[in-house]
Amino acid sequence: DSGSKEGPSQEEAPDVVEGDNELETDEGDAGGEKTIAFVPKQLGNPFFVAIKDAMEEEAGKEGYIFKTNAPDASTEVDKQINIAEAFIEEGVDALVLGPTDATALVDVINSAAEKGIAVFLVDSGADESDYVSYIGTDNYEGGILAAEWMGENVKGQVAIIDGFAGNEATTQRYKGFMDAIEEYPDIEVVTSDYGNGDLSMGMSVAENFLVAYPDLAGIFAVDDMMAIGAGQAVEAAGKKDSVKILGFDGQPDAAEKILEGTLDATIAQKPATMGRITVEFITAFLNGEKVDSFISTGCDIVDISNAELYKEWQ
Amino acid sequence: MKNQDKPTPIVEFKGICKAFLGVKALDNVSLKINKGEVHCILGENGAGKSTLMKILTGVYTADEGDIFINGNQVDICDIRQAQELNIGTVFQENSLIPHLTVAENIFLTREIKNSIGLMDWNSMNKECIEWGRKLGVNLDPSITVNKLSVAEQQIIEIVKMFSRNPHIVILDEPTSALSDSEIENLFRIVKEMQKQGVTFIYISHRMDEIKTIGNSATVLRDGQYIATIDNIKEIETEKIISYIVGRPLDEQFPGREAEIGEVIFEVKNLSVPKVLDNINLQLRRGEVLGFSGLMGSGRTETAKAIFGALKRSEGSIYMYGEEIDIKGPHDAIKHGISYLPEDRKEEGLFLEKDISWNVVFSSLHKMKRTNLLDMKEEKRVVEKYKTQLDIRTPSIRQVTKYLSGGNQQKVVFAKWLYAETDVYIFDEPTRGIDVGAKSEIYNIINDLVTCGNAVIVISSELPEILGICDRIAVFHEGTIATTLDRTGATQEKIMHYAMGGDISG
Amino acid sequence: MDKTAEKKDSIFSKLSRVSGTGALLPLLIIIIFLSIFTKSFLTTSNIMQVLRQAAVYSIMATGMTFVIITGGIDLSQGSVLALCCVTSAFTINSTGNMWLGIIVAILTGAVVGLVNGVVVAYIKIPAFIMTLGSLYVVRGLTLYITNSTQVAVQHDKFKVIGQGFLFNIPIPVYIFLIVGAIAYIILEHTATGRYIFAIGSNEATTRLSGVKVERNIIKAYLFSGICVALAAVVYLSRLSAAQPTAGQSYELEAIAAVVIGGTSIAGGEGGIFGTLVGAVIIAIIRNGLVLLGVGSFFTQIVVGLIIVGAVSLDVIRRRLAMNK
Amino acid sequence: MDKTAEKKDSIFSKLSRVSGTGALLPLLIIIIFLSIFTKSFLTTSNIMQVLRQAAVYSIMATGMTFVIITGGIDLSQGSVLALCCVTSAFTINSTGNMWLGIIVAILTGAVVGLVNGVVVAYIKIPAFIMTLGSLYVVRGLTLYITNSTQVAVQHDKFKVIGQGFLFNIPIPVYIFLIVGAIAYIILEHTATGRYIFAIGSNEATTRLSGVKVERNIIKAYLFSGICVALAAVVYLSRLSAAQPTAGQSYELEAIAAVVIGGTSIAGGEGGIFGTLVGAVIIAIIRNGLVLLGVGSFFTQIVVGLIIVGAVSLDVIRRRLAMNK
Ligand SMILES: Nc1ncnc2c1ncn2[C@@H]1O[C@H](COP(=O)(O)OP(=O)(O)OP(=O)(O)O)[C@@H](O)[C@H]1O
Ligand SMILES: Nc1ncnc2c1ncn2[C@@H]1O[C@H](COP(=O)(O)OP(=O)(O)OP(=O)(O)O)[C@@H](O)[C@H]1O
Ligand SMILES: [Mg+2]
Ligand SMILES: [Mg+2]
Repeated sequence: DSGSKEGPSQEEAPDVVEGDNELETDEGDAGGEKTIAFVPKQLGNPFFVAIKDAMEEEAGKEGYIFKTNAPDASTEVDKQINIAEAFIEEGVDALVLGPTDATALVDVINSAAEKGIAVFLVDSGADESDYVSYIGTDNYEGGILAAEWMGENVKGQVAIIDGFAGNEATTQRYKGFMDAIEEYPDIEVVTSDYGNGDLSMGMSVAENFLVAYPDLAGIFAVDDMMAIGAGQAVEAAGKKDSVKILGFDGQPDAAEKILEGTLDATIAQKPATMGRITVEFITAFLNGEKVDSFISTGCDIVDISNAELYKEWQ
Repeated sequence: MKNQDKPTPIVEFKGICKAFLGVKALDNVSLKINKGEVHCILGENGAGKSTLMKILTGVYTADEGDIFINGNQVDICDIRQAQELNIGTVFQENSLIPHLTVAENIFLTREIKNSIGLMDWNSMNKECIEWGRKLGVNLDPSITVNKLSVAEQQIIEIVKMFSRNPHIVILDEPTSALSDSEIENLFRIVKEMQKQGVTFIYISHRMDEIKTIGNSATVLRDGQYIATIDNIKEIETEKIISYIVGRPLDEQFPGREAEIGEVIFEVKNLSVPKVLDNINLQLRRGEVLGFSGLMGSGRTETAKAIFGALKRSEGSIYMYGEEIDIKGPHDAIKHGISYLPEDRKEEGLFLEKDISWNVVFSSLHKMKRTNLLDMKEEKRVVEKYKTQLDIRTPSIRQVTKYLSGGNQQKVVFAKWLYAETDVYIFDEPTRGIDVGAKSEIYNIINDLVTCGNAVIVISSELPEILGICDRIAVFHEGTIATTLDRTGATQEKIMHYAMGGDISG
Repeated sequence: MDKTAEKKDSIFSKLSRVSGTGALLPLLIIIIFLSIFTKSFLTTSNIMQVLRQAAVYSIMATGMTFVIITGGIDLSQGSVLALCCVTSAFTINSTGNMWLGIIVAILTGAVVGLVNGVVVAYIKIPAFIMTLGSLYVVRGLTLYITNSTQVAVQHDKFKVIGQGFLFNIPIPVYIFLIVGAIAYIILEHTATGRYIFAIGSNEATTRLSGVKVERNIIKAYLFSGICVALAAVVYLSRLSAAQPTAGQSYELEAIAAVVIGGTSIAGGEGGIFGTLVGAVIIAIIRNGLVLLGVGSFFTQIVVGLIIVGAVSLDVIRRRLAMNK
Repeated sequence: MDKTAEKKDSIFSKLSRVSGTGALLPLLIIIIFLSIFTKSFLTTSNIMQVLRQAAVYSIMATGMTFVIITGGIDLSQGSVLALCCVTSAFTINSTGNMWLGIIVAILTGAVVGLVNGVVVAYIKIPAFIMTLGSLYVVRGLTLYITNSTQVAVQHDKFKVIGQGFLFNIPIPVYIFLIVGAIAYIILEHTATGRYIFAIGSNEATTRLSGVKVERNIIKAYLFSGICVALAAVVYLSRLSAAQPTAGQSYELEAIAAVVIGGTSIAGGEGGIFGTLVGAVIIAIIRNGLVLLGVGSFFTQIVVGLIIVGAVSLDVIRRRLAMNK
């Protein structure tokens, strides 16, 4: 679906550039610095914090004022809109969103663009709207990658620990995995349950899986937190050798666990890269340069062979 | 005793039975009430009087038996049906809504509405004031009732009931919180309405009232019908009491031989802003000191201020000549002062807890072995008080809310007796208590002073004050107007000082 | 001159008797603070935005006020918000008729409210428990019927409800003022309102006065359900998409608005005016903290402190008034 | 023979007087149901697992029971769990001493409990409000000090607490039984316990009986904080990592366990035994529904229904007993 987004935003690009010019005169008058505001889904998740930290560091280097605020939970779509609206009201120069909902954020994106604010999306996309660029991972592709790893390394029964019910990103991973796993007749997906992105719940869910399916050969957790939990459950049950565990995100903690052997692999995203590229794009765009409307920062498979590299967010 | 040729009674109960948790509150009770009478229902605490009335008003449904109104059998399943039958009630328990105003309470469920269906406050307030005037009281219709004293609330309840123009009126101990003048007022209205053909069912433990207002009476004991008295004014009080308690009662105020000793307790310059002003008093070993006065004269406040339950702005308290520091009830108890509150349900008891729990509660340190409570000791102590105070209950594990008023009061007494303090303050100790239990309570008080303790009794019943106290402090608007000796005190003298008469008069 | 003084006094004392005026003080302090320390807070457009943001919470809180005044609580509000959004979105998408969507939302809210009310009133289990149960059941149901994916709404006019303006004032503001006004009239000027207060004040004596207690308890929960449905309509229209996970823990914000507004959590006391002020306070704080550039962790800390602070202020004020 | 009958009767009647036996019936029904319809439920290893999963909740719920019996509530528990995990993890990582970590966790829980208790007891704001405020403040603080990243614990022996076994029984099970037993003794066999019941039953009478009400309210919240800290130690040891977002809405589960166990949400009545049964019921349901292969949306629906069902059953049972 990334393809469909490219068209419209390129068409709208001239509009935004006009707005941009206005802003530059503003800046000239005030003689001050430019402001970047970042509104992720939430800041209770290290993944988003990694994006924020990278963005903040990069913005500092480039001399921007960097502001951030987020809803308490990624389900609070309206609060994210409220925060975005406050930043728009304040007249920031660039607004970076990690949309909690692809549809709901469209109007805010458009109204920001209307006021001449350059809108960038990171990590999650949005429906057709006037944003400049989307920098993220294709979660569906990531799911396919996960299925490929599973197909090549595991035979038999596989269970899935899903994220928060209704979460778009994890749902895409789930779908990608399910669609691609069909190709591997040796694998039977026997069950799935929600672990809400929580370490402890991931652990409990895995424990229950192990009882219900004694012959289980693999677990795919759609994020690393739950994968770490599942890894501990498997270790405690003494099934470390018979059950393979695959996570998603590429957290430093997960890399550690892979090195320790409690996790087998994870699909890494690159939040730090996302953050840095976003700031680079903002600078380019504000300088009147043209930027791509979609950049995939890509997914990698992390296993024992390359885990050392991922002890820092990539 | 019954007359066959009388007209059909306005209310008739036939074979009413009602049991709670195996306790037979009413056992095959039948009685008739004639139109236009004031019919008293008499009996000890727990005899089933209130229960019978609650069956008539649909609060409870009878297990067995029928009710007839004007000769027609009726089936009253809820209070609204009783209201439709023009039965008006003042319940024993307060039944006003604390956060609503006087007018809102009086007009609850029959609000006056304006043309677009909204509440018409003006009309309601006006009518409210009018009803108050009819009953001889000044009402502020827009004040919330939780700001009123118990007595004022009781009056509002009576106004509320009369304003519904009932044909049958049930008054369940309406005077327990009223002063003499207010009682007089109430009786005036009752007589007036009686002339208009209204029938009254009247419940009270005060014999003088029954003689004054009643025409006929029915006596219940232990849920059973005992007797009907057709003309109450002609029968001696002793006879009525013997029906009620099932035996002749020797003396209402038993005498005592307590030796009055040295001063053991003293209060100096006690003041609470806006409520109490410079209260001074002394209490001797073996003495019963009475607090008399009108409603709201500050007797309860004095007691609570001494006990540390009310913050005092000034004043010092001495025990055996030494000043003691009372910051809260725990200090008071530690120094040997106890206080039995006037509202036993709200301040004296844990209604949801059993007898045993309540009795030992203030003295848990006494039944500790190591750091844990000694349950055997608890049982022994409570059984002892059960026997000593004759608490009538199937078991000390009975939840106190299911006890009758008198027995509840005895539980609170047991709690403070077990605390074994030197000075006891009893606030309205016999409010709502039957004649039999009253004299038992007087006996408890006598025993206490005989053992060398000192007691303060707060009471609104003048005969009681005169009957049991050695000295009487008369309160007037937050001060002690005078202190009278038992020998020189009369009802008239007390009233004179209580109403603010000067010392010389 | 004397007379005018008297009149002023009586107006003032009348005003101070309206429940909820206690919350005006913290509101004022916060507004002054933000006006001084941020440049964009006191602009018309920002104020309008804040009011629009307050709409969803204040409509929910209006319903919550009824329930809390009866001495109950409605923990299911957040879940019901999501369910109403979803049923409404389905209806609009399948029929293309936004009015039908609104009606279905209201019916959904009413049904859950009715069930809550009937169980609380007749089985007499504590409201906290019943609505905690509904919180789980309704959320599970919502996830189940959507298979936990969001439902985008395809209807252009429907957006107007949440996003449109009338005379430069956002439409949600009208909606919350109208709902508030109706609730105020019901509570203060009808018999039902008095019964709702009476039940919270003392249920047993209310029954002894001949009030049909059960029926009025049910009415309060029904009203809460309907308010949530109206909030859901505004929410859905603003977002154009129904997420089955929407509204989680919004009941806590609604409760916070109610108590900041001076309604007693024990029932029997309170009012709508305070609730609206409370909802606006919360919205302003959230907005103000963004404008102040405070990070989102601090937002949580400050929101928590304000909840406790506002209620403490109210409690202390009353205690002082008592001692006067 | 007659005598034995009498004795049995008295044991039975004594047992039925222990608060919480009402919850044994639903527990039994659920166990029988699951034993019939799944093959793996009634295996030792599964039962042990369920008990271990119940540990964290039941320790929290034990503390919650104290607070609820005083007539209060502690909504901050979930947030405090996270804070305790984090402070403990920091301590263990920086000192390498697990005992120090445990002490710091307990101190953290105690401090928050103390603050909750002092404000509730002295300023007399409703517990619901105070702890709702703490919920936000503590969470914000936790996110702030961790910058919202998790803290992995580097300590091998520490793991034993949450993951180890003793005589084939998981260590967390011992912990929750010991905490439960201590709490039971405090509540039923000490003066403090009686005072806690008394405060929830009738605060005015309690005060007039010479009890220092404030001090005992504070004790209850303090105990709740300490229980949460102990739960946090188990939790942290089990996961070997402290997440700043841990424990969200765990307070609701704890409350659910308490009320399923027959403690009255209005205060004054209840007990620890029921709470432990309640926590086990919830853990069994979550486990059982997975074994049954039921989707997780249904888990929420079933948990909701069980909460309402268990309490309704209890209420109805009592009402029938009254009419007997
Ligand atoms: N709701 C109830 N549940 C259980 N027992 C009750 C209940 N109400 C009354 N009883 C019991 O029924 C009996 C009769 O009580 P009732 O209140 O009718 O007495 P009464 O004659 O009005 O006494 P008093 O003079 O103290 O008011 C008592 O033993 C009382 O304990
Ligand atoms: N909670 C309260 N709020 C406001 N006023 C009160 C309160 N309690 C008592 N008062 C007022 O204080 C005054 C004295 O109180 P109170 O009626 O208890 O005195 P009393 O002499 O003990 O009379 P009583 O016979 O009623 O016990 C009265 O005017 C009463 O209305
Ligand atoms: Mg009675
Ligand atoms: Mg008094």
